[in-house]
Amino acid sequence: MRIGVPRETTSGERRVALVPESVGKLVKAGVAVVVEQGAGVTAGFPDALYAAAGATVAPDAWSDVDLVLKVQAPTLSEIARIPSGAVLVSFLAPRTHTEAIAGLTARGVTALAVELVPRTTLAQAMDVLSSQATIAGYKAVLLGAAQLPRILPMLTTAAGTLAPARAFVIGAGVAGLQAIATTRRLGAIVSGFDVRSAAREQIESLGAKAVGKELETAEGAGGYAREVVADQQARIDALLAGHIKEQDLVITTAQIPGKPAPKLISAAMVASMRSGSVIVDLAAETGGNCALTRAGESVVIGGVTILGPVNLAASVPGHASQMLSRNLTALTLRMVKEGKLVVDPADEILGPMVVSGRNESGA
Amino acid sequence: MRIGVPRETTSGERRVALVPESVGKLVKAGVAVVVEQGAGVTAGFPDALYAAAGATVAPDAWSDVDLVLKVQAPTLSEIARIPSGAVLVSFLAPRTHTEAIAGLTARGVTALAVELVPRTTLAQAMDVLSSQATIAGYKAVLLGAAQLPRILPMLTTAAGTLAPARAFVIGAGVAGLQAIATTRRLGAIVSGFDVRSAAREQIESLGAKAVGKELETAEGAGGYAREVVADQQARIDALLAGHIKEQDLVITTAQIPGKPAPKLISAAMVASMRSGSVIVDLAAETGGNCALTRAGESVVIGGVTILGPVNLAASVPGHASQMLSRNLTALTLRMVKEGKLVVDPADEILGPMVVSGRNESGA
Amino acid sequence: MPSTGIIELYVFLLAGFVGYQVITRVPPLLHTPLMSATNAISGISLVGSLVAAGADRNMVSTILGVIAVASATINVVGGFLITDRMLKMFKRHDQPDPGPKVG
Amino acid sequence: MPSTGIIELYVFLLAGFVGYQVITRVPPLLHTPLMSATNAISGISLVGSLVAAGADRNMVSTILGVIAVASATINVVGGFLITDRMLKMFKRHDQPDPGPKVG
Amino acid sequence: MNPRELFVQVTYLTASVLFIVGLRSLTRPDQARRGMNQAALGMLLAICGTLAHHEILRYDWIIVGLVVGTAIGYPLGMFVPMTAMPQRIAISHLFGALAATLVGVAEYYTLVRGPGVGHAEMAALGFEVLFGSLTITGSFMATGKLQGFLPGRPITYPGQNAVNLLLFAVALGLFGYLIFVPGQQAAFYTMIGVAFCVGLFMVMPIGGADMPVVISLLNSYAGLASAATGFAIGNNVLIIAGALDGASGFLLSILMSKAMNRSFANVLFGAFGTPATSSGRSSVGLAVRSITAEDVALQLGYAGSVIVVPGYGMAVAQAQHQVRELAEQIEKRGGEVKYAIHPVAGRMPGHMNVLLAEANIPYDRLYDMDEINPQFDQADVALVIGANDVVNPAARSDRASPIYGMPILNVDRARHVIVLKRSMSPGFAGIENELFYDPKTSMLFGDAKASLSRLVSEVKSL
Amino acid sequence: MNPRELFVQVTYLTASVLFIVGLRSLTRPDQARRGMNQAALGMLLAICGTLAHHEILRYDWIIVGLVVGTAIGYPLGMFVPMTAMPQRIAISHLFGALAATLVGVAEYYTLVRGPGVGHAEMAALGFEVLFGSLTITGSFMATGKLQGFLPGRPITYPGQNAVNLLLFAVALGLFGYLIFVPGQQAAFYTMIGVAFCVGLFMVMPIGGADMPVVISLLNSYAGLASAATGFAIGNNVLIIAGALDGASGFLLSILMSKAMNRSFANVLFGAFGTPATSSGRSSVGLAVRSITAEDVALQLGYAGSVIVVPGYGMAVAQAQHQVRELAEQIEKRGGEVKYAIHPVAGRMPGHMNVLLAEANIPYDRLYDMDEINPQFDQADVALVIGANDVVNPAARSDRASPIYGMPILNVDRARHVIVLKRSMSPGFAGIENELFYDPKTSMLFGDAKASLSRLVSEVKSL
Ligand SMILES: NC(=O)c1ccc[n+]([C@@H]2O[C@H](COP(=O)([O-])OP(=O)(O)OC[C@H]3O[C@@H](n4cnc5c(N)ncnc54)[C@H](OP(=O)(O)O)[C@@H]3O)[C@@H](O)[C@H]2O)c1
Ligand SMILES: NC(=O)c1ccc[n+]([C@@H]2O[C@H](COP(=O)([O-])OP(=O)(O)OC[C@H]3O[C@@H](n4cnc5c(N)ncnc54)[C@H](OP(=O)(O)O)[C@@H]3O)[C@@H](O)[C@H]2O)c1
Ligand SMILES: NC(=O)c1ccc[n+]([C@@H]2O[C@H](COP(=O)([O-])OP(=O)(O)OC[C@H]3O[C@@H](n4cnc5c(N)ncnc54)[C@H](O)[C@@H]3O)[C@@H](O)[C@H]2O)c1
Ligand SMILES: NC(=O)c1ccc[n+]([C@@H]2O[C@H](COP(=O)([O-])OP(=O)(O)OC[C@H]3O[C@@H](n4cnc5c(N)ncnc54)[C@H](O)[C@@H]3O)[C@@H](O)[C@H]2O)c1
Repeated sequence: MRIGVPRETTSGERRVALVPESVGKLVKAGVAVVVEQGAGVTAGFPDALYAAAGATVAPDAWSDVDLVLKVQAPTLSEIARIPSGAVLVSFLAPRTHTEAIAGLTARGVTALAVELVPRTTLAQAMDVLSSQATIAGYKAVLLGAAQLPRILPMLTTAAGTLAPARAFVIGAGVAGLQAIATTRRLGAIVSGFDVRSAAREQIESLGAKAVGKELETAEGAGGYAREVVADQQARIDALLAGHIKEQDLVITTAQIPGKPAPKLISAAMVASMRSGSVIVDLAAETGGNCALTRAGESVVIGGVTILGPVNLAASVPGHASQMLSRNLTALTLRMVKEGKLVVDPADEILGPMVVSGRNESGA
Repeated sequence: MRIGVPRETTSGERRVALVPESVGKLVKAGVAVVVEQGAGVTAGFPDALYAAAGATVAPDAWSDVDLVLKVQAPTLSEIARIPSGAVLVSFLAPRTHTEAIAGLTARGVTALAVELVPRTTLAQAMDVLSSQATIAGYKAVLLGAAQLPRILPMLTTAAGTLAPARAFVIGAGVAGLQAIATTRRLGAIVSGFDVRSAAREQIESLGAKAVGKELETAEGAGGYAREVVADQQARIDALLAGHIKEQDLVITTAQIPGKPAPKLISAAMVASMRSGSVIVDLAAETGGNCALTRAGESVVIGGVTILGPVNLAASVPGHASQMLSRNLTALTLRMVKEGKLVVDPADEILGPMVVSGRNESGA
Repeated sequence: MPSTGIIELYVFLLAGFVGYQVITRVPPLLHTPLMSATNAISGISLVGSLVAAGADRNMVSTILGVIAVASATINVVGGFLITDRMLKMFKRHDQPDPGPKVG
Repeated sequence: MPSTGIIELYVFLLAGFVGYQVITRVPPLLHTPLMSATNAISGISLVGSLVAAGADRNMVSTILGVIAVASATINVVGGFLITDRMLKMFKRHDQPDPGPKVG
Repeated sequence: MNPRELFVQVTYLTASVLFIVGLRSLTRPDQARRGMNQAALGMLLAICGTLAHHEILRYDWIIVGLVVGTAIGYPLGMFVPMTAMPQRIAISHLFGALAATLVGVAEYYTLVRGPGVGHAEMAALGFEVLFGSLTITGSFMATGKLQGFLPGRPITYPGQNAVNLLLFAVALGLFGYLIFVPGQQAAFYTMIGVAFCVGLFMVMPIGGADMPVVISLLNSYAGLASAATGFAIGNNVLIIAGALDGASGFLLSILMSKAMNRSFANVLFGAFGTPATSSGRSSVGLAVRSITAEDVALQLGYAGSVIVVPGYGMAVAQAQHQVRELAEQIEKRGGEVKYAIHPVAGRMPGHMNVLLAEANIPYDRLYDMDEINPQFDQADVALVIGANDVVNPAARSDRASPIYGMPILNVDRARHVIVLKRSMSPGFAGIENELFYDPKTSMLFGDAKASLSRLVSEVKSL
Repeated sequence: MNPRELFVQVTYLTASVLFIVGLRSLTRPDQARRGMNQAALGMLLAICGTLAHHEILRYDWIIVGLVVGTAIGYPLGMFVPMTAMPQRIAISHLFGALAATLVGVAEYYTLVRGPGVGHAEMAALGFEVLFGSLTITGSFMATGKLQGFLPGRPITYPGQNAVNLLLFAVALGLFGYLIFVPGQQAAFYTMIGVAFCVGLFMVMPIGGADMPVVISLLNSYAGLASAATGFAIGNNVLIIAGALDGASGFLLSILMSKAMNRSFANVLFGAFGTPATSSGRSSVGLAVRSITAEDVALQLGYAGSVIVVPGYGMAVAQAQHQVRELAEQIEKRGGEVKYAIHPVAGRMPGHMNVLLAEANIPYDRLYDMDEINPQFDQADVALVIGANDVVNPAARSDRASPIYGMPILNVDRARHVIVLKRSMSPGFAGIENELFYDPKTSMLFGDAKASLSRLVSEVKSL
């Protein structure tokens, strides 16, 4: 069987689906890999490394492959290039991207949306959400810190004591926890908030302060949160309003699967913040946790900067690709049974990820 | 006596010479302070705070003052606004900025160049070089880290282990040490190099590795370094060539007072670095420690990004202004003798800073 | 001047005190060796048995003495040997470092 | 059966051993109180002096004994008092927290 | 004092000192062996001294006794497996007590037929045979139960305690009577008989698990009997050795009963074993072995290589700094410490890295799963700190487990496994962990930070 | 044994136990007072017991002695200032030795005139008076030198050691002779005279600084004399108390001589004081007080509030983690720890912050100079860790100093100041620091990390 790794064409996407190290692993497992010329360059992996690892570097990585590994969902024209009957694994945003899914189904392509990976212990090696959120959480702190008119750590110097910055992370999922860890590394006074009780304990397990521990929780299925009800929301609002106005750096990551991101920071809360404060809204892509967030833009209102970065992981392409590539390799190896590609719909991990196409494919 | 604090007009300069807190201190000491409208806004200090601290906020902070406190050297037109016989304290770059100095002398202004502050224990409270370099060293790391295609800390995750980044700081003065501290906080494997033996010990006092400890030192006067001789330079080159090619992030801060910055990183060394590596050259303003640095620009050569930021402290205007303001306040209070402004040329701290004008001024 | 009995009481008390002080400082992992060590030392009743067996006072005394000597000897010989075996296990193993390191 | 002198030797040795074990565990800052404490305890020679002074054996013995009683009493009384004064200094001071904290 | 007497006394004195020094050496595992050799030398001296004793007239019987004793003692010392240690010690108490009792009886027999028995002598002799005989039967019962030739389960009946107390009172009454009327031979031998019964009945109601406490107490009794022998025949070395034994056995039984959560009175008055056993047992019927911090410290302090496996529990306890402290202590003692970082340990990617970096643990001590797994074989101790799922062997072996197939850290390949956690609760995956029931595994229960702090002090004070 | 005799023996036995228990209590500062009360009770018992002794026939003289002794002892105990402690202890050795010697002489006098002196008795008596008398004059010399009524400086002359040894040999020779011929009264009294000289000459060459070692040794001698008295009059409580004393004095003198870097032989054979004194003295002629880790630990362990002043030395030693460990220990014991951060401590702005944050010390424990300076007054201990310039009082007082006018941390306002550094070398500014010569200051020399590690263990084991 053959795997195709096309070059990403989405603007700003610097990651690549497989890094040379993973190619080596797959080749050893008896799988042929075709990598499109220049696919890894933006992530820091020149073609030569791929060739050295055993891949075929070719201008075309679409034709004649059994499995296409990509980062971003293929465009309609790219979909047309996928051999019918092949398998596609990539981010697909299936809930919003219905057109593409329809296209894939039409072409008889078995498409697996990586964002649907179950969040179980066993699936962790394939969990692209976790791996990319890790990078995003880290990078969000760097962006926010660079934007601040102050430094994060406390310093006592001959020119006075610089007070430590106060950082607040809303939503302590994977990205949020990493943001907490990174702001703590940089010396800020860090607090965090989440609606899941496990997440509250996890905030403290990083040495940060969990606020709002007295508030009710809102746990959904599969370790995710669910939407909160109105009066609960009021209590959360009150808590956040009081806490946010003292913060220098706020990083929000709250998400609810399949729903727009909860609106947690109102314009009034923003107005209550000190001039120079910064909000980094990692939920910008799904509408933002802050009412004033504009995805992909930086907004300054009343001296408060609101960053709404999209696809942050792509801005750390080397490590992000490395992790993604490991995830996709684990996924691929799970599909390969005796040299053949088998997507078993009953598989506890693969099954839930399939969003289109037939049930089995052999090559 | 009256102090004037004009708004900075140099582009990119977001700092202000006095922050409201210091105004309060000076007012308490019996000194009047005039602050130009909007002088502190870019640093996060609106006029209202100045007024509250006891300053007069006026459209003009030049006329009728005995002392002008500024950040950047005044332009020729600004010099014309300084009352003759008054005192000016600001960065002046006296060695290169001879035209301005001449103008000041012509106007009979006693000008103190803050960059000439003696680097003694006693003068530390007035040491703007140290305070601004602290900020610059910190910020350089954030810039470099944000540019890297990888994260700095080591992380063992379900998607493989991300190796920690290797960071290397050349020149362990104030900025260099702060850069070392900050890269270490972020989890990189940090090494440092300096030609002064005290600096080598100081690198280790931050838990980083000092490389090239076996090389001869080149200590100058006043705690500064001096230029190195040719064969010594060759040994340094060899050391750096070997070490740099394994680094992900290089931050250079090497300076020699009154001389262009030593060229330490050659184009060949840059070429030897891995694609995706980043160099942040804090010596860009004085020519750069890297042969390829362009001040104020970001250069990408062979996948290696070379940042040549200028006036980095101004990009963290809040804390930078706070420290600068404390320094200038300490300096001012040293000049005030019984309500009068006295610049004693024999003073061990003030004396060396005077670059123009008469010897005494009373108000 | 007190009788020998009284002074021996002092000896007993002081020895008990010494024992107490020493034993409280023995770490729990050595409690088993300690038990077998005190056991071996309690073989000191051999001293009394030897006199009983060898004083040739009467047949009963001699016979009982001989059995006592045998019993006590078992404790002395067996006790010290087994204590030693146990204590051997507390030697340090100085073994080479296996495997590579990550950097 | 050994003479009383021999048994007393055991007492001496065991007591010395106890003393050694106890004293090695006294922390250095308490060495001064320790010195004055052992000094007070050494006033026990009062016991011998009392016999010399009160046994009414001859004039010399009585006079020497009385001086000895006085000397030993000085040690007992003075020694315990001063040890107690010293040890009083090791009480904890539980005082309120002065001043504000930086945040 | 004639030279021979002097020789005897010098050997006794030296032996006494050597015994004390020898026992003292047991406070430090690395000096313990040398110390025990000194004690053995002391024993030899005491024996030689005694052989030179003026009262000893013929050596033939003595030699018989010595030879027989050595012939039995040598195999008992050399070949008994370590696992049979408890019964081995119990039977040796039997021999010790037997020797003391027989000497007592011989002494009484001789005196009563000759010069008569003094009151003080009777007190010593009575004490000797009383404690000696109850130790004989008590040790016999203990040996039998442990070795399995007697039923191991507790044998109880109503009013048992009352009966035991009554018997003991009778024995004491006879003893008291004898002190006043030392010549009453019938009373003397009856007392021995009653004491035999006391020993039997005392140990009867006790189950196998509580035996170590009993053995220790018997040790103490045997020691007291020896000391009494010393008083009876005026021998200081016997008094000293007996007192050492008595104190040691007594103290150990207190310490052990504490470790088993029993009151001391409970131990002294022999009502052991009656309440339901409280030892931890899992739903699958396997036993969990809980361990004290001291014992863990000793294992770590003398380990050549230790692999630390941190998990979410370390994060919850924020124990990272204590982990480093402990590692420093181990390294100072020459041990090597590595950290095994499982990919999904903790609750976020790199969770362990963040914390260990905060504690300044050098990166080159951190090993990821693939690197470290082959190294567990050579590790003396795997120290699992608040990790659970990532060391759950079910992932390897139990196809039904929700984590079946996840690669785990092979801690169970290490020589010893020590797990620090607060309870038997499961981890994130919510499943039980067989590792905790592995015979190699010892559990140190408690908050990881607190446990580690204790370990640091303990290792320091080794 | 008649009831009176029994009473005496019981009191003696109880007293012995109480003495041991009392001394043992000194291992824990918080139990020490109670323990000493127990010892005092023991003393009372022993006295009462003795007064009931059958040999005592008249009480009038005894009462005189007791009253006189109490009259002198009470003020000596209650009003002597703590600073005069050394001479106070020295003079009490004089009294103790005097009592022992006089009892010995009285006993000899009585025996020689009556039943005659046995060899064993002579050995005990001789030992008693020999050690007693040299302790008398030795203590007298020590008291005089310390109190100042004799010249404090060492008095030396060529061949001094030979003379001293010779004198001692003569005394020993006489003692040996007496054991064989106990009746030789002339020899007895000559021996006393020679012993007096030995005591005098032994202490003569010793300077004031070395006196504590001598005093301790004399303590040991006085104890041995007491024990000898016990042997002479067959009194166990004397033997035990004397042995405790002897052991304690001996051990203390070894410990002290170690602390002063002298060999034990040097101490035993009295050749003290001859080499040039090595105690630290600054160029300005002030003395530096070096301190042991144990003592620092005790001060910290019992301090209510400690202010830590870190400096560049902490950074060089990378001791930040150990600082936190120590603080945790102090806090666990109920003390409060604050950190005083001087603006220019270290070598870069915020140097201390970076390191303390790395060690996870909470920000709210860090105080900057203006906040903390008023709090030093109430601090029990200021712990200066590798800081120098930032605590140099010259900045406040010495107009000529290059750092004059720089605000500093007022550590010298704290009750005690402890400085951890490696040597007396100056800091960055290259100037001497008077703080180190302050009588309040104690220096703990050594690498800060190593020193702190030791302190952590020591505080833990308090
Ligand atoms: N790394 C990730 O990205 C990630 C993300 C989400 C989920 N997970 C999952 O989390 C699990 C991680 O495994 P793990 O072994 O690290 O943790 P774990 O299996 O969750 O076990 C943690 C153990 O720590 C103990 N513990 C908790 N607090 C403690 C304290 N204060 N002191 C001592 N022990 C304490 C708990 O037992 P007691 O209550 O008895 O003390 C618990 O059994 C895996 O199942 C993984 O799939 C990982
Ligand atoms: N903060 C800044 O920005 C900055 C920048 C440059 C210069 N300075 C200057 O640096 C000085 C800072 O004062 P400071 O009190 O922090 O330091 P300091 O005055 O330089 O004194 C540091 C002391 O630490 C001791 N030390 C060094 N290594 C040690 C070790 N391993 N263990 C224990 N002690 C050790 C040294 O004594 P031993 O050798 O005897 O051990 C030394 O006396 C000021 O004079 C300041 O002006 C500060
Ligand atoms: N089993 C595994 O091994 C594994 C691996 C990775 C992640 N997970 C779990 O998956 C779950 C989701 O992680 P994720 O990072 O993808 O989450 P996510 O991106 O869906 O959400 C981010 C966080 O926002 C929080 N949130 C939602 N609404 C909120 C509100 N109104 N206010 C505050 N916070 C709000 C959520 O609780 C969550 O913690 C977590 O439970 C995580 O532990 C499990
Ligand atoms: N006395 C005080 O309290 C005080 C306060 C602040 C700074 N200082 C001292 O002032 C001095 C200068 O500090 P700075 O940060 O302004 O220095 P700087 O900016 O002049 O130079 C930065 C560093 O580059 C180094 N350097 C020069 N040439 C080099 C080469 N060829 N290779 C490698 N490194 C080279 C220098 O040694 C210096 O450490 C330092 O000694 C510092 O400790 C003293």
